[in-house]
Amino acid sequence: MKFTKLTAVAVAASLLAGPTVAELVFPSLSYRTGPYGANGIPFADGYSDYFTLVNERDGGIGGEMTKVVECETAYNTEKGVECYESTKGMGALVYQPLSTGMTYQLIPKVTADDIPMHTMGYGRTSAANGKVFSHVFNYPANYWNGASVAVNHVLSENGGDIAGKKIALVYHNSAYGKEPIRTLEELAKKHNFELSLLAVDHPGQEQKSQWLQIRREKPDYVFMWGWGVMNQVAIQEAANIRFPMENFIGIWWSGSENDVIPAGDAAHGYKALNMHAVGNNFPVFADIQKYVVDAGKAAGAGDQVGTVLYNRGLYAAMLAVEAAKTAQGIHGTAAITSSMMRDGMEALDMTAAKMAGLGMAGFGPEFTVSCENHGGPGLGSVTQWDATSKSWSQISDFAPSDMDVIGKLIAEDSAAYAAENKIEEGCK
Amino acid sequence: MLYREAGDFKTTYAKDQQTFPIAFDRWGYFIMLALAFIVGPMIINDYWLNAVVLPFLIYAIAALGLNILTGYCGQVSLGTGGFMAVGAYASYKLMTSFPDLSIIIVVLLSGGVTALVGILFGLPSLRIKGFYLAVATLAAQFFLVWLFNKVPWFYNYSASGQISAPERSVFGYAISGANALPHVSYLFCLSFVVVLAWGARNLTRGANGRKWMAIRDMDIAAEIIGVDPLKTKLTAFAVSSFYIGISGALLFAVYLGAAEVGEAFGITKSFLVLFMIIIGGLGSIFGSFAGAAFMVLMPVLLKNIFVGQMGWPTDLAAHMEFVIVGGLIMLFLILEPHGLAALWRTAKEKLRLWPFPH
Amino acid sequence: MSANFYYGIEVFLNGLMAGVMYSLVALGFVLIFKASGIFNYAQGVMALFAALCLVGFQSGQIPFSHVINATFGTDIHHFGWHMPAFFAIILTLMMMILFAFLVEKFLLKHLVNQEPIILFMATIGLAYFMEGFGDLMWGSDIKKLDVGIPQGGNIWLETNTAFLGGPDFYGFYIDNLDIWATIFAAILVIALILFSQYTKTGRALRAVADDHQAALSVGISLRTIWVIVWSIAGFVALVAGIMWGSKSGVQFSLSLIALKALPVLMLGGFTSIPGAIIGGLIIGVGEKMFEFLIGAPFLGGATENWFAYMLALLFLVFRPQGLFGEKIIERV
Amino acid sequence: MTQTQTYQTPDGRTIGPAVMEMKNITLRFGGVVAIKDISFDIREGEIRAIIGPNGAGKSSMLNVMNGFYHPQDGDVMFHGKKRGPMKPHQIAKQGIARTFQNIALFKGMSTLDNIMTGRLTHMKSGLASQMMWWGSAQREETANREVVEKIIDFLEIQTIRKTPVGRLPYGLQKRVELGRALAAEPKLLLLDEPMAGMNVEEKEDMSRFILDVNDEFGTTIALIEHDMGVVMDIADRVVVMDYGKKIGDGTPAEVRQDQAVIDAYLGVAHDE
Repeated sequence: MKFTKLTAVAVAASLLAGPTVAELVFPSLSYRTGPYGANGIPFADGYSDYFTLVNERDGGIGGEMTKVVECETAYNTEKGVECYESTKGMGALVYQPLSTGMTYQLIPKVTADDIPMHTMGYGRTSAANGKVFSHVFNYPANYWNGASVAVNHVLSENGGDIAGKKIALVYHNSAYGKEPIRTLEELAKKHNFELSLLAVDHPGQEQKSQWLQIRREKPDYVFMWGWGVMNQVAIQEAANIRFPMENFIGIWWSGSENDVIPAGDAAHGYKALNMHAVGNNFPVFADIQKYVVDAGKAAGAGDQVGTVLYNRGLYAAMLAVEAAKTAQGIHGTAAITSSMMRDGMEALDMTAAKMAGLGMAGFGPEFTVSCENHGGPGLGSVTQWDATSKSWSQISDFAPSDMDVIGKLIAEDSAAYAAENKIEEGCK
Repeated sequence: MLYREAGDFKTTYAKDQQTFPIAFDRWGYFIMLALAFIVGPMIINDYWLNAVVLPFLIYAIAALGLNILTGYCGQVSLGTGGFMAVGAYASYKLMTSFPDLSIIIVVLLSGGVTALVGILFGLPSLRIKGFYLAVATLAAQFFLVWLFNKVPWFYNYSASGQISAPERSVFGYAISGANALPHVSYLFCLSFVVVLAWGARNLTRGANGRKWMAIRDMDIAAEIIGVDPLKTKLTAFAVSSFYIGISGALLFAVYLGAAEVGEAFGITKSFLVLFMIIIGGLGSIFGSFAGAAFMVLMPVLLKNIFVGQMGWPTDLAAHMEFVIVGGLIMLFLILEPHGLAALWRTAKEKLRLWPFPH
Repeated sequence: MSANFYYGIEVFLNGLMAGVMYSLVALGFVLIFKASGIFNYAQGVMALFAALCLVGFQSGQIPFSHVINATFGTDIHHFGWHMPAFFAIILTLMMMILFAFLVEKFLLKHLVNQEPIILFMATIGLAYFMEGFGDLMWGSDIKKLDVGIPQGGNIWLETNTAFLGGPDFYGFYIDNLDIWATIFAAILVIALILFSQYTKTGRALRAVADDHQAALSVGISLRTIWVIVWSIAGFVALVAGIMWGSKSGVQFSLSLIALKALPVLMLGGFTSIPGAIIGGLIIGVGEKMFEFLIGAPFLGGATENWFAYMLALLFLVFRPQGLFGEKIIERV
Repeated sequence: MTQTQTYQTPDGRTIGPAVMEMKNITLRFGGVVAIKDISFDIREGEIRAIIGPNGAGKSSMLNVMNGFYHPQDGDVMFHGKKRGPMKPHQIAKQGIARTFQNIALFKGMSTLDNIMTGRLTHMKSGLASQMMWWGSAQREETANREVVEKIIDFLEIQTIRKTPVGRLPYGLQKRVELGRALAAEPKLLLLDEPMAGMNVEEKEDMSRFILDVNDEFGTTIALIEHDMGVVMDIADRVVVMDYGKKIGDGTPAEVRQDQAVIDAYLGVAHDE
């Protein structure tokens, strides 16, 4: 076994022009092609640009240079496996698989290989329970938080009372799209609003039926768990039936420039959730311009800087770097291993001061991670699209979600997983 | 003369009917098997096993299945993805509801279940033919995917429709779940491949194979000389689905470990497997393997060349992959319309004369 | 009459409209299959490619800029002009004709007299190639397509029919885009019919469709015919691309609209232009009504995809020759 | 003229009772009448020819005999039993084999495999045993292979055993098709224009084979030809059809005398 492991490293390294051992390797399982490529590009750019920045500006993390190994998955789980296998031997510190499907199949693998995985705003929600999912982290917020944040936003708009209101959920008819349903049903009971579910089949270019139904039923609010082409079509159709855009709220994967621009002015006022800041008026962007883009070291064309998904990639990278620093602190060595990285992530503490120090004050919520809670506090914000200035703006600060509802669900689901796979809960 | 047929006479019909009438082929085959089983696990590393060899083996089974239906019986099907899904979900339900059931039994049963579903969706083939049937099988594809997505019972009511394979083992070695050893899973799949390929070969060279090919070549004449079209076509659908179901079960349980129906068993799967058998060669066991190898290996190789060696941006590399794979497919068809299997045959013709070209 | 009854009618109307959109895609398949017996898997990708070119020309994007930038480290993206839709369309048409020519020269020419399955496979290869090529040429980001076709519910119709169904009926909703699609489809079909009836090439086309050998024997060059047919199919693809593109923006997924056309083909037959239209309408109405009456209320929705195929399947089981084919008498 | 008692032919073959009787067969396609109220019988061991100009309805008659077409009126009796509504493949299993006017071989398969398909009605082994190539399956395969090899020797096509039939010349393909029909060891063998499009030698070969088949295996044969020539020499009895009607029936000698026949062929000739 040992022998083959070594050859694995050797071969993989030779295959992908492997790094010198001293570097901190952050694989990026990006998808710049395929049906969702348009969304994958900015995230991947942001993710690797931040590491480039760290190298150029700070000379790496605690003196250790970072290296981003990018591997194209085209959002296809089988390519994902190939990418994981080809990169894990290279001293990968943390995986960011960017696909719920891949997350599910990597959960057992990373646990066995002792490599942490960060699924930010996607993946298996119940992984928030670190006592079961020791190597999986999904801070700062997950889908169920998202659902609750959306409801809270509606509550705040209606003075805390939405009894008898109608809320429709338009969702991508897949595992991802079905995630919020349980939570929303619970919340519907709690706040007794009326919930109606409209499934849209992949890829979702034809949504006439769903939007005619919405036009008939006249819900007060429409939530959307959409992905890819479904988003653009949904927003266009909503505009077509003249549904009030400010009552149309999408999850963070339905809230990028890509989703609203094709609809043009019609999309004005459309809202989407987010777990980090939008726009590029943060000091860090000046650095990126200076050290990365102008230096011609940008991962992409550089035209994505400041877009929602670019920022998400940036944010994910920043959290990874901070976790790495924490890990270095804990273990007193700069050259950390994946297992040390896991400890770092579990002990991560994002304070306002830290973010300010990075020129990213208020870029994301304040939160701390613990073994019991890999999911963070589940804070989320609401952003709104301005079609005239073609920009998103954050219209609420990072608000908490209804954890006493969600916590219960997380406990249930993780317990089920633990039972199915004979894991006894506990902290390392 | 490296490769010789001459002076290789048969004294009994039984001998003449064997799979490799030519001694050279026969020994080559046995040596290959030995290598695959004994040397393979030693030299192949985890990366190649998990990322390339496992999918190759599993898709080879699917290709065998589809080739039986399309290549031998002439019924073009685009329902492969759906049938693989049946296999996968059957195995998941079996694994979770009977934890003590041996994984081997589970896989075989999954194949059986798929066979039944296959027969059901094979019924229209009696009246619908050619491309119309191909499109008709898409009904199976879309319906099955929708069903597994819609009915929570299939994924044990988990919050998201994902199914994850629990750990199961053979002779104490885990072949699914977190602690599965690549080499064990490899041998596990390899055994299935060998047995199933051998079975396919026997089926296609015997009475059944002739029935299938008769239907393929001229269904009316076949019926008049006493071939029951319905029975024959349904047998083809059943056997083919059995193979495809097994590959689906292995894909889920051994290779992916977790799956979501729309994502893992979507329409693209159906096309992928169809590409495999057409590139490899319709109506050829070897072709099924060649095609699977081509479709699995080619992207990985190209990626490693472009990204690994030439250091291109991954997206350009991926686009280039499409261009090249597409180009190659067209090139092959122009050079040899009947697939890699036919190319191989011509190569052998040449080899027979080597090193003395006339 | 209750509001629901009128909503039923509304769904029916929208079904018709959706059907037209499907027919637009199906037409391309039919044209090529009729003239060359090729089941052109690449039709969807052609629509995507056409739309990509259109947008590219319109916004003055520099082709292959990504590749150039990657290889030479340059940073070029746009010519900096904005081309009027009309010229862009003309340019795109030329592209499609060039494409047809190249396909014939480098692919079909070498595959004359091959079995259908081989030709089908060739178009699969072509589809792969075009997917990658299109992305290399124009990049894989989502682009807004706007050639000035109005979108959104038709207010006139809405306000003037609102009185029908009482208070909770808001009048018939029909998307202007769909109305335009219908008009274009109508023009397209009429043009095609006129072309095939009254022009020499058109008659040649039909001759080839009826009997290759005969056509060849009277000296019609199959190769020119193929170029022409593929060009026309390219044009149809462009129209489909524009219609679907303005719904969803131009992106990879546009190539998936082909899947929406297949049940239409089963129903209408691979060789009949009217079949493509009627089939499209039946599928459109069928799937929308099913979703409205049964799918959404009882089956949890999203039934359209498979229902379209089931509908076509059932239809074929009872009438294997399709909508417009004659009864097949088998002989030996 | 349907005699029931067996009798000896001049060349010493025994002609038994009727194997198949056609009773007042009428077949229509839509409005077109292909066969109009025709009756005749085929007796065990004889060579029965059905002749007539093109479009006389001969092939349709053959298709009725092996159940590919179902007549609107009339009965088909096989071994004295009235035949109910049956599918062609069931009828084949009853022991009726045939060849086709324009060859219907299985292009993708070798000569050997094509002829082996003729044995399918005799092979019973199950899927499982075939999959494992064990016991019954392999025994069956070998046994039937022996039968087929006899036929191959009989038809003198040993050299093309493994050749894909697509590559064979027309004459040989006809022979292979005959082989495929013989392989079924039929009680009644139907030949649809076995000599159509052949040159003189090929025709002579073919008629020799037909006679030998009838001689050595005692196979009852019904064959269709549109030119009288060769047929008259090999047939025991001849049915003459024209425009879907039976215009003559009897020994070649009798038929040659028949005025209606002469008209149909020589006299008031109509374009073929």
